[in-house]
Amino acid sequence: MKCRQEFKLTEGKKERIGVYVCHCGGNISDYVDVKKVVEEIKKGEPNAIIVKDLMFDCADASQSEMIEDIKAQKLDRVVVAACSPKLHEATFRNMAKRADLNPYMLYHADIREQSSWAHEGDMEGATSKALAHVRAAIAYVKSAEPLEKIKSETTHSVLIIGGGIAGLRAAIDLSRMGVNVMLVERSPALGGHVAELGEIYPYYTSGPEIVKGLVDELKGRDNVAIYTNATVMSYSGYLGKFEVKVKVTHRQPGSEYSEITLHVGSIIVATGFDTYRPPKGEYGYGTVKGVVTLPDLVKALGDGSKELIYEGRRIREMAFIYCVGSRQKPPEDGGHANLYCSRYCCNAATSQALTIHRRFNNVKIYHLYRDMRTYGRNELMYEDAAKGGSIFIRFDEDHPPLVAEDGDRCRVTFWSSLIENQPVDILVDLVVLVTGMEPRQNEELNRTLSLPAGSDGFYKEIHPKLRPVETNITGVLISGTAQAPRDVRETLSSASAAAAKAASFVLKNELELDPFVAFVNPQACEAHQECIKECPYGAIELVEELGKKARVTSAKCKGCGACVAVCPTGAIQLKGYTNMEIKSMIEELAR
Amino acid sequence: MADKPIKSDPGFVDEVKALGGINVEACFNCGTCTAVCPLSSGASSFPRKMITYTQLGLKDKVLESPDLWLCNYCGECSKSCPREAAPAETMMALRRYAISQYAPPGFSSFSRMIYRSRAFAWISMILISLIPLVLMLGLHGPINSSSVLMFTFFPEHYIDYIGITLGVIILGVMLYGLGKMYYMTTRGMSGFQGEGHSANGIKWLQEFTKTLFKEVFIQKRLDQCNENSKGWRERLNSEWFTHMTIFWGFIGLLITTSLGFLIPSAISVPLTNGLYIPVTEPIRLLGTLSGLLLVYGATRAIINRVNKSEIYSSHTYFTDWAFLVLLLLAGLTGYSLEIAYYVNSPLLTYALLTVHLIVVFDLFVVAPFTKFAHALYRPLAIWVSRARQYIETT
Amino acid sequence: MSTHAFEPKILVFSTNIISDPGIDQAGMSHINYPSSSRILRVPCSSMIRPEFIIHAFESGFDAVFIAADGGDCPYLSDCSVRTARNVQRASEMMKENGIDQSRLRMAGICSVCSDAFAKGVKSLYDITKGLGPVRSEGHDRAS
Amino acid sequence: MTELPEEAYDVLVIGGGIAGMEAAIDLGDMGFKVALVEKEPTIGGKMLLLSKVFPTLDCASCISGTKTSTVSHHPNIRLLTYSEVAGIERVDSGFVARVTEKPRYVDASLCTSCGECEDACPIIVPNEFDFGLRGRKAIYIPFDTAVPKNAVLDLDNCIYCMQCERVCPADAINFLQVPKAHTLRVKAIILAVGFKLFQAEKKKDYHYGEYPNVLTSMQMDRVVAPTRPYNAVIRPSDGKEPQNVGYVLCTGSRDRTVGNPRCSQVCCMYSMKQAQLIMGSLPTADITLYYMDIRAYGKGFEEFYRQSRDMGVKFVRGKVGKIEQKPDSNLTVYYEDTEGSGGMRKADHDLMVLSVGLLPNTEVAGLFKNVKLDLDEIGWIRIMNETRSSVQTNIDGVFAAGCATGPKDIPDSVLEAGAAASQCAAYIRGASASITAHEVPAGI
Repeated sequence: MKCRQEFKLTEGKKERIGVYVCHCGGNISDYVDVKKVVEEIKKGEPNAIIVKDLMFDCADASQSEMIEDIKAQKLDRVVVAACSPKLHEATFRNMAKRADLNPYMLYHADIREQSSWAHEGDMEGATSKALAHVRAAIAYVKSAEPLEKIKSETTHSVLIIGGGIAGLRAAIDLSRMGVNVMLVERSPALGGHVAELGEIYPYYTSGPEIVKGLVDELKGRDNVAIYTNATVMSYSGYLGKFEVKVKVTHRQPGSEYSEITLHVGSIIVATGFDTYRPPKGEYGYGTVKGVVTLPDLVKALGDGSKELIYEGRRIREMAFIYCVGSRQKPPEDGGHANLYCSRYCCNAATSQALTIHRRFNNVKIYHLYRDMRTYGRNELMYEDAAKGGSIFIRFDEDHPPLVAEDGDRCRVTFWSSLIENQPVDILVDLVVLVTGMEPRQNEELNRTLSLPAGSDGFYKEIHPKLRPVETNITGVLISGTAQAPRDVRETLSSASAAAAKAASFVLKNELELDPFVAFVNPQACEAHQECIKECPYGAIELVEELGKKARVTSAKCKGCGACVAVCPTGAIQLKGYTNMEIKSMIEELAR
Repeated sequence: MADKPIKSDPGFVDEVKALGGINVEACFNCGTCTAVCPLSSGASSFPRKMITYTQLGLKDKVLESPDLWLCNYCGECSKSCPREAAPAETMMALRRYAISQYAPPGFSSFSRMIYRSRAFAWISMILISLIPLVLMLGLHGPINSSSVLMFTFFPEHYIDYIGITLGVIILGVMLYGLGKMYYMTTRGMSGFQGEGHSANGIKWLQEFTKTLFKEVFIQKRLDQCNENSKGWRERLNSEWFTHMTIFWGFIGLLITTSLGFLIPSAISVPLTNGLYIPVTEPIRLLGTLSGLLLVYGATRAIINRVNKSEIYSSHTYFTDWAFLVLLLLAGLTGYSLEIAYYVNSPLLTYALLTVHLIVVFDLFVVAPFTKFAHALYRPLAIWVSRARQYIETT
Repeated sequence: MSTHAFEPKILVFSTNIISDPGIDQAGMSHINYPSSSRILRVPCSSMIRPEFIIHAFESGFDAVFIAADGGDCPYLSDCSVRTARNVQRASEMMKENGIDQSRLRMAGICSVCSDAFAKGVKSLYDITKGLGPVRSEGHDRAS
Repeated sequence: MTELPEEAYDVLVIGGGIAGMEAAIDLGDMGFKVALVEKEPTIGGKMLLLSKVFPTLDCASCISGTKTSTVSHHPNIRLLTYSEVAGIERVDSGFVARVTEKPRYVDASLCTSCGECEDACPIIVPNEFDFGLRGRKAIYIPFDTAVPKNAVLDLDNCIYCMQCERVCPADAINFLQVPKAHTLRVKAIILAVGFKLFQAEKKKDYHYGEYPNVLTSMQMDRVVAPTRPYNAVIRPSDGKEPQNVGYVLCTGSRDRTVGNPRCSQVCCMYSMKQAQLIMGSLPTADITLYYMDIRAYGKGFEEFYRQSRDMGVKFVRGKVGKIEQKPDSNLTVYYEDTEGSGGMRKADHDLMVLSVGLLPNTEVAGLFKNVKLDLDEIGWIRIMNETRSSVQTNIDGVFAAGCATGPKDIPDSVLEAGAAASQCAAYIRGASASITAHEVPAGI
């Protein structure tokens, strides 16, 4: 990583500051005595070469005037006191650029939203506040350093971990964008769980067909490398430059495996989910004959026979029990419980019911559910299943159904609040437990990547709405069911979204990041390592060569400054918000 | 959960569907039907719970519930059902089911068959009609073609004998049904059967008379269904009014006919001579007016059904038609008979008499299995339901 | 200095993305709050060093208001926890220096939480007014 | 109408809501030139108007606010607000879109959003951004967090009193503005046209629009938002603080009587969210949700549902049959407590909120002139092959994201926008640039 940061030495030189106070056509000057502010600055600030009040700072003419001033007066620092920086900071930074002034040598002080408008009728108060803000801005630019966006070369390739539909979809997108893709799959075949599914409503297509469709799109693309039987061993580096070691097990006898090293700019984790396995005895699973899980049923439906037969038993009546392994009560005894809803199961179960109704005559299915969560248009599927011979009965968390053997059939006793919890017995040939999704048991990989997981055990994004595919490790992205339970379409969406983010990292050969990152003053650092503990992004490390000093990897730093607050010696600081800058601003604001 | 589990009958839904619960499976138990029902109250839950019972195959719960009969089939529920599950139809189908189940063993399957098979229904109607026809062909007296001698053609006491025999059978069937219904709807309810029964005797009687007056005589519940039509004009056009005309017309005719049986000397002697009864004679007048009401009501009801103007009449079964059509026919043939009699057209009179008697015969034979059955079951159900409420609140 | 003429100076730490827009919003809605407040923005409230807060009191501020990100922080989901911990540390330092700890307040201010901000600053203003200038406290005697 | 010279972009994004903004930013960040067209005078869509958003209860404007400002300052994004797409034609392998920019009668480059004009204007009309809960002037800044933050003059309601022109310190008012016709040549299109709310008037038994204290959920979201119209949680009829609020879930969803049998996906969650927010501002208030199934299916949703119950939000399983108004403007709801003993029940509330469902913006199909955009039975944009791609429409090079293809919550919309950006980029790159084979280690 080459950081093109240049520090100009400004010591000994006299700052040449331009200050522009805006009237905003009266919006400011009605309650802030702009003329007085200008006079006070002129009086008290000898380094302010130019102090002007303008009707509209943001007007084109005013900007041109500022550019002229900067060039003619060789101004090296500018303060603009106007409206909220949210509105025009970018405008004035651009102006500075056009005047060949480093845009970070400009400070935009707010004297409208936070002065004139906030203190109407209090001209004195508003004026003194505005004046303080302008003085603080001057103090800031005095100690400001020119900053450049951090530029970093990136490797033009992305590693995708997991060859299920999420991994495949992300690979297609990236490959078509011209990004090199390396896909690592642990098992011998691609497709993950979807490859095992039968017909999926409402798509009217089977799992293997879905996988084939995606694999076909990848075939013949010369910038994609797929490694099956491969696992990630270790990784190092940062956004733009990750180095990942992968162990590939060979199919041919002889050499058992080989280890390869991949260099990638970003990593997409698409490792999928595990199906919930009910413990022995949960709703008679493993103890009552004829109690199976939904995936078992799906496999049994795959053979295309005319009659529904399961392990020699002709099925005429069956019961689905929902929320097995999902929406469980919080464990009092600290035992294992999945509190979350697995999202896909209601839809998956009703879809299988529809398949059964369509393929076999006169099969009755009792659906014992807690809330039917056939969201969106899946509601139609629920309706169709009901009309096709499915009976839906709601049961309460506190009264789960009981499953027992009854001759060669199963007897299910349930209590439904819809009929005042009177117990009802139904005799069925098969009980299907609609099992949910669980986070993939993948300890080795989790140790290697050290990605944070949420309370539900799935990988955690930084923010579900702002940064939905990014993790605490900049450049490592998550997608698909590794992040949360999802259906096929939603999984494809999140995979493509991760691909977009990865592409934005690696498409350009050079990454541009905001310059507001942490840096360490080695003289002051005493290796307390508080900052390392504080940083959630792993951007800080202790470097032995420098004599045990902390060092920041700018590409990993997000610029929150959490490390700044905890450093006992003040050695670690944030560019653009240095301790010096802040302290001098505080002093001016207090005047 | 100490209760013994109820057994579910997985075939019940199909049975109800065959009886007209056209879309019962579509229901997702949201309760809108109950919420909009003008008659549902905190104590009686329908139609939603009835539908849930049906979906779950809990037929005994259905038969045990008097609530089934509280419904007046106004159609509000079907109009507002978000799944278009037509709850009103299911309620209707469940009543058909109940009628068949309350009937004595042999009649039970007969009634199920006439609901389920249109062909069977037609054939049985024809066969039933053959009985009076054969009887008339075999028993009729001399045919006087010069002047109308009705009771020479078919002696009145024959009519009485046949009528009484038929009446006893029908009454038996109905009493059986009522008894079974009473048994099913009240079992498990303390205070109805076994101990404490007699203790509430007077209260029961009070409730019974209340029921009789409110629900049978003025049919307050049905009027509630038309709660939006408060003006007299609307009332006259309402279902309630149609129903009242049919009801009172029928009762009126029942009374006149019964009086004819009970005091034959008062009427039959002058009748034998044909022309001696003046139209103003009270019983005669009652008969005429009742007939008018009946013809009016039946016609209106049929028009409603033909127009399918309202949801409540948009799904109609053979048995629904049968009762209405027979009612109308009975009325029309009755009046035609009188006209033929007055214009002194002997052959026409004899023919119309035959037809009239066949229609009336049919009407009585099928009564326990058609919509007429509700005339017996509904008041009982309302009474039981009131009594239940009383028990629950005390 | 007579106490009734005393105008407490309040330093407000705001954050670029979350609370500063909230404070802007107060101005836009013309909700008034004490004009003796001064606003200093940082990227995230978790970067505020306790030392900054002490420095504020040393420089003459009578109170410090931390307009924290709360749960909306774009950098850290546990931003409030970290900020609160730092504020706690600052509070302890204030105690050591003999500064009344009620001069320091932290509140989560979202990007449209103008009411909460104005109320928070006003009540801090009132409290500080009762306490008198910071220079009258032990801190001055200690230094 | 001023005809402007043709401009070329890589991608045209139609719709400046959260999905459109996200897609535009993603593409812009990848280096593509994007034109973003929004028909309202401001971007941010419906999300920007919301209070806090589930399941994390972060404030909507904190999230979409960063997006709106990114969009407005992004070097690769050309933003056209108050502009409507008049027609799109497929030309060669790309598209030519004609976009009409409506006159604001305010020079956006001069306007400083000071609000003087707004204060001077004598005309008050209902404010569409507050869903009619309060008024706005004929010349107005749509709302405080609007981007771009410029005044706009609604000529339909203007009486030409010229007060605004007189008071504007920047001389930005210009009555002589005319519509501008933009012609945009683009390689691909992303449709992010969002949704319409179900018109609650159609559910006659709930008497929305007739009873003052029956609100829609969108209005309620404004009432509880920090930028709320009344600056307090109060009910409209008499300004009283509601103490007993009821929510009718599935208003206009899962309901064949109004022609929408589908579930709207978000109503359960936003209703619970509002319940929690109301409890926050009115701790003594009772909140009851009348529901059929609680669809808390997303990440963290079930936990949110449990939290709502723990907070004391009442959940009654039963759809409300009808609402009646009492003389004191309180409301009686009729429902069946399907989990209780059954039977018709009545409950009194002083405020009822209808959790209205989401319906499609079907006009989008009419934008395409020489190609036909495929919609599904309800009118949402149909995705060609959902098991292959979640965003590809039936027209090559046209992608759809967010609620344009069906109701969706914000996290899903954001993800889908990212997906659309990704596949759009893949489409453009795959179509134009030849993919150079990079040296890759041998695979299978």
